[in-house]
Amino acid sequence: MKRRVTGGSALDRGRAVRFHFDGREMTGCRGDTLASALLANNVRLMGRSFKYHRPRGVLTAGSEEPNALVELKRDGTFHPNIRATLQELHSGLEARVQNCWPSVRHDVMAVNDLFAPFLSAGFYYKTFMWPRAFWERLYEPVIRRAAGLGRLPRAHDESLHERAFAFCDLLVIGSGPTGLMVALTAGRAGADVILAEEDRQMGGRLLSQAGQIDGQGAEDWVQGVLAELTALPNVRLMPRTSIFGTYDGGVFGALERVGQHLAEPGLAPRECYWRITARRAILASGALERPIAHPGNDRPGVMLLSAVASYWHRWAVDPGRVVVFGNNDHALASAQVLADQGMQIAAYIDPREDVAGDTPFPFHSGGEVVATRGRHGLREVTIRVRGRESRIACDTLALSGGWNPTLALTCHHGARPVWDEAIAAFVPRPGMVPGLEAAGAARGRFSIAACLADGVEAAQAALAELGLKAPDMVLPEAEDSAYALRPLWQVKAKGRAWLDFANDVTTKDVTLAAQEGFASVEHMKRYTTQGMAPDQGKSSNMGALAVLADATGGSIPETGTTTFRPPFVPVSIGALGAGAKGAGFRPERRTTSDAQARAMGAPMIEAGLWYRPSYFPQAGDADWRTACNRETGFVRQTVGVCDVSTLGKIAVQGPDAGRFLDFVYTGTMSRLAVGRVRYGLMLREDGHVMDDGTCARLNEHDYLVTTTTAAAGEVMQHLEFVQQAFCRGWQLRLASVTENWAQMAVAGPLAGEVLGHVLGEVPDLPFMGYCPVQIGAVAGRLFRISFSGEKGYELAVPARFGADLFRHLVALAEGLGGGAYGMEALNVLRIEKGFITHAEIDGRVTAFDLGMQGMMSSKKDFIGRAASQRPGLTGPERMQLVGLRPSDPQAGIAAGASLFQPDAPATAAHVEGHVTSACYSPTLGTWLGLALVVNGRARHGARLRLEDGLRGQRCEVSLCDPVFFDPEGGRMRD
Amino acid sequence: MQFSGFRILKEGLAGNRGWKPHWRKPDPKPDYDMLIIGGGGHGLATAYYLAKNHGLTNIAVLEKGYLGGGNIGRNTTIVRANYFLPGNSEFYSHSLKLWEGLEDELNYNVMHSQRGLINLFHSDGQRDAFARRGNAMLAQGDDAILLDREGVRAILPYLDFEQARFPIYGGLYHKRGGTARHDAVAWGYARGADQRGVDLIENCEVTGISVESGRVTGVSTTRGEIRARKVGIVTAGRTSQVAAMAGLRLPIESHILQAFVTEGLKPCIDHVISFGMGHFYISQSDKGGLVFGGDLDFYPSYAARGNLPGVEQVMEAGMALMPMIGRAKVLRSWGGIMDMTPDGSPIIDRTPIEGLYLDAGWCYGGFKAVPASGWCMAHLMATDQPHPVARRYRLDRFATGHLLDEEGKGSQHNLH
Amino acid sequence: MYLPCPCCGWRDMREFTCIGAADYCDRPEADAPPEAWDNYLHLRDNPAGPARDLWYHAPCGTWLEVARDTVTHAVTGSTAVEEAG
Amino acid sequence: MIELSASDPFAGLHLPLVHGAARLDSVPPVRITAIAPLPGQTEALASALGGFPAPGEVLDTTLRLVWVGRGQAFAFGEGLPEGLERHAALSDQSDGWAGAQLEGADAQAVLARLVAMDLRALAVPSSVRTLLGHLPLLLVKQSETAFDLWTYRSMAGSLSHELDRAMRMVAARRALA
Repeated sequence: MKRRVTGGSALDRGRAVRFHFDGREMTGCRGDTLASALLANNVRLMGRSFKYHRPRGVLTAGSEEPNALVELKRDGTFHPNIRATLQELHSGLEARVQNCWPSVRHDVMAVNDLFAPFLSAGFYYKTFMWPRAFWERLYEPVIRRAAGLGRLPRAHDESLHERAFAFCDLLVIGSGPTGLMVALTAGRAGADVILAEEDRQMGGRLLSQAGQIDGQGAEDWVQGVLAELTALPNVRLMPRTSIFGTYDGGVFGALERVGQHLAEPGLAPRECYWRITARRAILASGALERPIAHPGNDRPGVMLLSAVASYWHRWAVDPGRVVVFGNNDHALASAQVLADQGMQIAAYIDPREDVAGDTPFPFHSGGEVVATRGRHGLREVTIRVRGRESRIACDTLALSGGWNPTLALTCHHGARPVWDEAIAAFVPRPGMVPGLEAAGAARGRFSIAACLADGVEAAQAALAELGLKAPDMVLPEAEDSAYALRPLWQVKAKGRAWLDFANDVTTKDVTLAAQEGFASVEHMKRYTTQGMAPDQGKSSNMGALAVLADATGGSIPETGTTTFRPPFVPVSIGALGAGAKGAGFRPERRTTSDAQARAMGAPMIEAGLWYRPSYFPQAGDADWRTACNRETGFVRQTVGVCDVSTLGKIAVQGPDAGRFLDFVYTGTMSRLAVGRVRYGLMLREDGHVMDDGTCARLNEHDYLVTTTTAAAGEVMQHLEFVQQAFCRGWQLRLASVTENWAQMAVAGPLAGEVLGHVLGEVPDLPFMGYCPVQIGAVAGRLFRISFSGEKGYELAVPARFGADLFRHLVALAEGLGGGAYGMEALNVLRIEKGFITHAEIDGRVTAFDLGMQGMMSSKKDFIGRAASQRPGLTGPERMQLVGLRPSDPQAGIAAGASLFQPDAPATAAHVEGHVTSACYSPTLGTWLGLALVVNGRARHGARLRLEDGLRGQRCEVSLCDPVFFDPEGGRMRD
Repeated sequence: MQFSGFRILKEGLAGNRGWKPHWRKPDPKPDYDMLIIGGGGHGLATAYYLAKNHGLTNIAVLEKGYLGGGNIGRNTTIVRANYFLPGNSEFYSHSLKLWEGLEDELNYNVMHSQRGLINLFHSDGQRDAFARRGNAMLAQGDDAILLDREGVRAILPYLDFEQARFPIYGGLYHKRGGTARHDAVAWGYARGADQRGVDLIENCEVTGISVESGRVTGVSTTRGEIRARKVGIVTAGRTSQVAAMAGLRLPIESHILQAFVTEGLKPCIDHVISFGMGHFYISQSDKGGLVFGGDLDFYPSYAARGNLPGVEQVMEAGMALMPMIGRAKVLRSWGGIMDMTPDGSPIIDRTPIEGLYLDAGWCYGGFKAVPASGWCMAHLMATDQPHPVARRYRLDRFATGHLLDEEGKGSQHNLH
Repeated sequence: MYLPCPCCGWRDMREFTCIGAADYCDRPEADAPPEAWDNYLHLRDNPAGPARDLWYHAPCGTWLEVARDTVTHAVTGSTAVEEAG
Repeated sequence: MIELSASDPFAGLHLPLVHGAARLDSVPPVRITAIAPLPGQTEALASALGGFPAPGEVLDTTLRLVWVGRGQAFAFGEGLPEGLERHAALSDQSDGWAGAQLEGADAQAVLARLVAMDLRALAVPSSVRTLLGHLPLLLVKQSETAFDLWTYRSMAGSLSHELDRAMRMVAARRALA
């Protein structure tokens, strides 16, 4: 470690850590970040810039880093765009540079830099337009490959991620002098406090400077406060946690790095996404130092002064010969302290003419840095002092253009900060986000003493709002120096001066944008891409705004600010979507017969959240259709068994239940006899069909409504609404009982025999009848209903008995030559009968379209009645439900095909309708379809041409009644 | 000034000092033939085509902020023509054809990139619905290919084909679908309209609409009164407020749609992809950011920002579909305000007030419609007749029941 | 965002479904003219500012009208639909 | 005539699960009757039952009465008084719900991964209807370290999967500390 001095408060100097960077093995210390370890190993070149592929080194020591983004190996693959400044070193860490080829030192794309005059802001809007086809084929692929930063591996992200919820009285964001005092004050008051800090260590800037607090070293004071906070049970410390957004209702998004810094995190998540709900919050996020836009300011070795100080104090990184270029008192004081501690300050340059100091290093007031040299790292700077240029050899140029309060979180609700001329920066106003106030440097109070005092004050105000008594606090003594600066937004000299390092936006680009009329700050941002890189312009937006103001002749506050949008720091999609990969995306609903169906080899398909068997294969089946035909045959010829438990079941109970059902169904249910079942249609209030199903009257005041599987939730929500909004005080209650009952369809000519075995004796139940039954000791329900057109029953038992009932029924059916049937056969059976599903009820059809206008009672009001009478919802121009038969019975047809007149062209103007459902009917030996066709009911017998261009099918079909099989319905009634 | 590679070379050598503003910044005149309220994509395109197709140049676009600052600057940039209902199908088909010539038309590179759109489906029922859609697209003369699972895998091998909660059955591939650079569309139309003499007036908020005996006579603005014979309201996201100035109550409810972009990445997603089981769509911009979004936040809002439950829904869908993106980091999120109508389709029509026209209700599909919307709105304002491809976008269709409900969700505004 | 369920108190937005403006509670009489139904089903004031909208709290089954500001997202109260007007 | 045998909603899910300081086990089957008083009948019902729980309440009379939703309670256990149907809609829910108990020093930490509520603030005993991840949830707080978690029977697998995942991560974090 060539560039390491003694000390380093963050380091455990005794613990060497080996790691790899770009294939080279290096050694750091425990406590290093990747950036500090690289600097200590004298690696300054850490990446290439976005557009010109210029060599770049680290600028900052925090999450705001624009340059030092690397690819990091984790979970067996590389993760892109990892900030070297935030990534803690661990043994075995492997990182590599990104956005360069073949290597970071020799990057072919650096040729772009030579063409910079032609690649100015927005150049791409003006060219690449000819010839037209070349955009997709040539220009765009080249641009895409050149752009981007890190590579995203295509392998699934196998990292573990976690989401968690936390609640507190007071969230303190940042643990510098302000945040610590807030937490201490609120903690002593007994408030439920969360103190969140992005860094591994709490203390903020107190970790990076030498001053004294209460007569002890700043770091010792921090340790003392932390010891007290740790001992308080009502205070939770959350290090490594970035608050990334403010949302409504006191909600804050946060990202905690849990296992990211560990060589072996085990089953601990890489990151945890926290949703923190706080009654009050205090933003104590401090301030960020800003660079100065001078020619050549993007070379590796150019850093922020505060970063140089942090690397020196915390990580013992020797920056070599340092030139400091600052425009404020803080910079000068800082340079003096660093020099006292042994740093080689080669010179201090300050544009202010009226400052002077008794410094141990050369002091150039009225000076500016006008150029830099060094291909892969800084070697020399050129300064201009009162018109005279001279060169200074150096390794590091430390910039300090003043400080910007870190106020982004206060702007996430759309409010704008105000300009503070005294510090030449924007500061937050009170109340920009309800419940959140900024304190300390985050609102422009820069001295340590001011921060400590402001922290106490902010905490007291929050405690008062929380109804808690604030303790008496004695303010520690600390530095309270003034902060004076003269804004220097750009050094006007020959050469390119960078604003946005990450996106390669220079002062010239901003000036050009203004020249081309993009003078509004939003236009400038969009035209130049200023501030849109991974650092979101943290170090550059302010400077760009000032340059724009200069170019347009306006003041900075007149020119405005850009919009701050969440997240404040980039957050991985894996964390925000924690747990959703694979099966975790949505709950799985399994019927009681699920295990049995899987054991029988049935492929399970998704039906909403449910799984249902597609078909039950047998040895020797050629394909799924063999099984489907067999199962259809069971029902038509012997007996089939199907689990229909997924259909929604809603108990409607009470003296007004019938009246209520009359209001929600198109038909009348109140006159249904006890023990009888009726088919019903429910409409949406807009007059279209919502769902269909049966309604059984179990008792005088007890109805059971069934819904389709797909619409069960929607229907329940709808019924609750109708009841609560329009039926206030009616004597009825609703309850979903879907899950309590396992329900099995037993259908086919031999259905009665199977039931006889189960029940002992089959009740003499008419078609559409219901009665309670006993299966041994178990009370069940028997419905004589049919979705297949055969004699059929549905037998319901409490769900715990479902698995056993299914097993018995299948065995009994198999004994009679039948067996279980799945969704494929169920679909064939219902199409043969012209029964509809949501393939037909697609949300656009009316009862009229389905030929069910007769089910719309004219004697009462019901939901959807009025709107269904709109002129556009009935009439011959509507598409109506019909059956389809191909003229060639073996001509396969598929749902989704279009229908045309036999000789009409296959164009949109001539579409007559489309196929909604189709199958091969083994019963009838032909393909069948259901379709919606313009004026279809009046056209039975007509011949149309079916076109399925997607699948290359074309055939003649004839329209017919949708009930293909047993149109009189004798089989299910008898 | 004509833009070209040669021009870039010439200006570059001359220090880029010759570039001129892309459009003028005129002060409003007291009187115009026509006013367009709203300087977004639709308003600027309307002005452009009024000038270009109808020779009307004594017109002004009034924008309360900066041009292109509304939804045209805040969307996921998808361009497609994959609708299936008569009324939508021909309109979006027309729009796509205009997109295909837009760079030549405007002499502005809007980076329209026909990289292909794939709508995934996850059940037989969804496949059937997409088959219907695809066949309707073919009948309209547009392109569509039905991919099976293996067909999707060949193009998008990085999707989760192994453990997805809702397996991928296949996809509907629309090769001419793609993306465009959203801001450039606004700027291109602005520059084109300006060159033809249209006044584009920024920082000019309309505060009232003057109506005399049932006829519009002009507007009040923060920059003074402006008279006009005809006024078009093209203010998606604020339509209800502007229309209320003329006493109109509209079939529109405003909702937020959040969208997201990640940090820049090398090319990894070449197509536009939409997930069928959870609202999620994604593409990668030319700068390398993954641009993606999902469903509405669902509550009425004008706040242009969303909440975490909405964020989580989108991220969860992304992880369910393509787990590789777990490593990508969201850089920025934003919210657009959507005019949601009771059938999910837009309105381009006259209003009960003579001389007042409405272009609104784009729900969250307005970006791809920009060229055709401008084209048809210009036709309507110039001729007082609906353009044939927009004739079903009537304001009274909800009352009459001649609906255009692509989603089949019914009259609840936020379900479309 | 949290919403006050009249039954359960303040709950995370994720537990709720919003169906839009509370106009939907004012169902016209059965024989009302078509304009009344158009007004009820489709037309909305769509205010930018204080508004009332309809939400369903699925966990407990309560429909509620929420008083909310569509610009600031401030939530000021709620009433159970069953107890409203 | 056949005799049917019962099966457990958590069959095959390998309960109990123990990770670190949290343990998950199924709640033994119990009779559950949903009781929803008809409008105006709550008082009459309460006197017949010995009380009727307000939102969030758990009442222990001869049965355990747990508030589960808008005007609805579950009665856990046998021995419901006769004649309640005059005052309320009753439905058997014994088989509609699957219950598991999460217990241990880390129980709250585990639930903080899945439930968007501050469970510290709830009384003992009390009930809450909310979500566990995407699952519908009836949560009964038995103590500061024990929670009964009920969801629809068909989702028992997802319930235990979600909890298992959260328990493992909480335990792994403990191991880091």
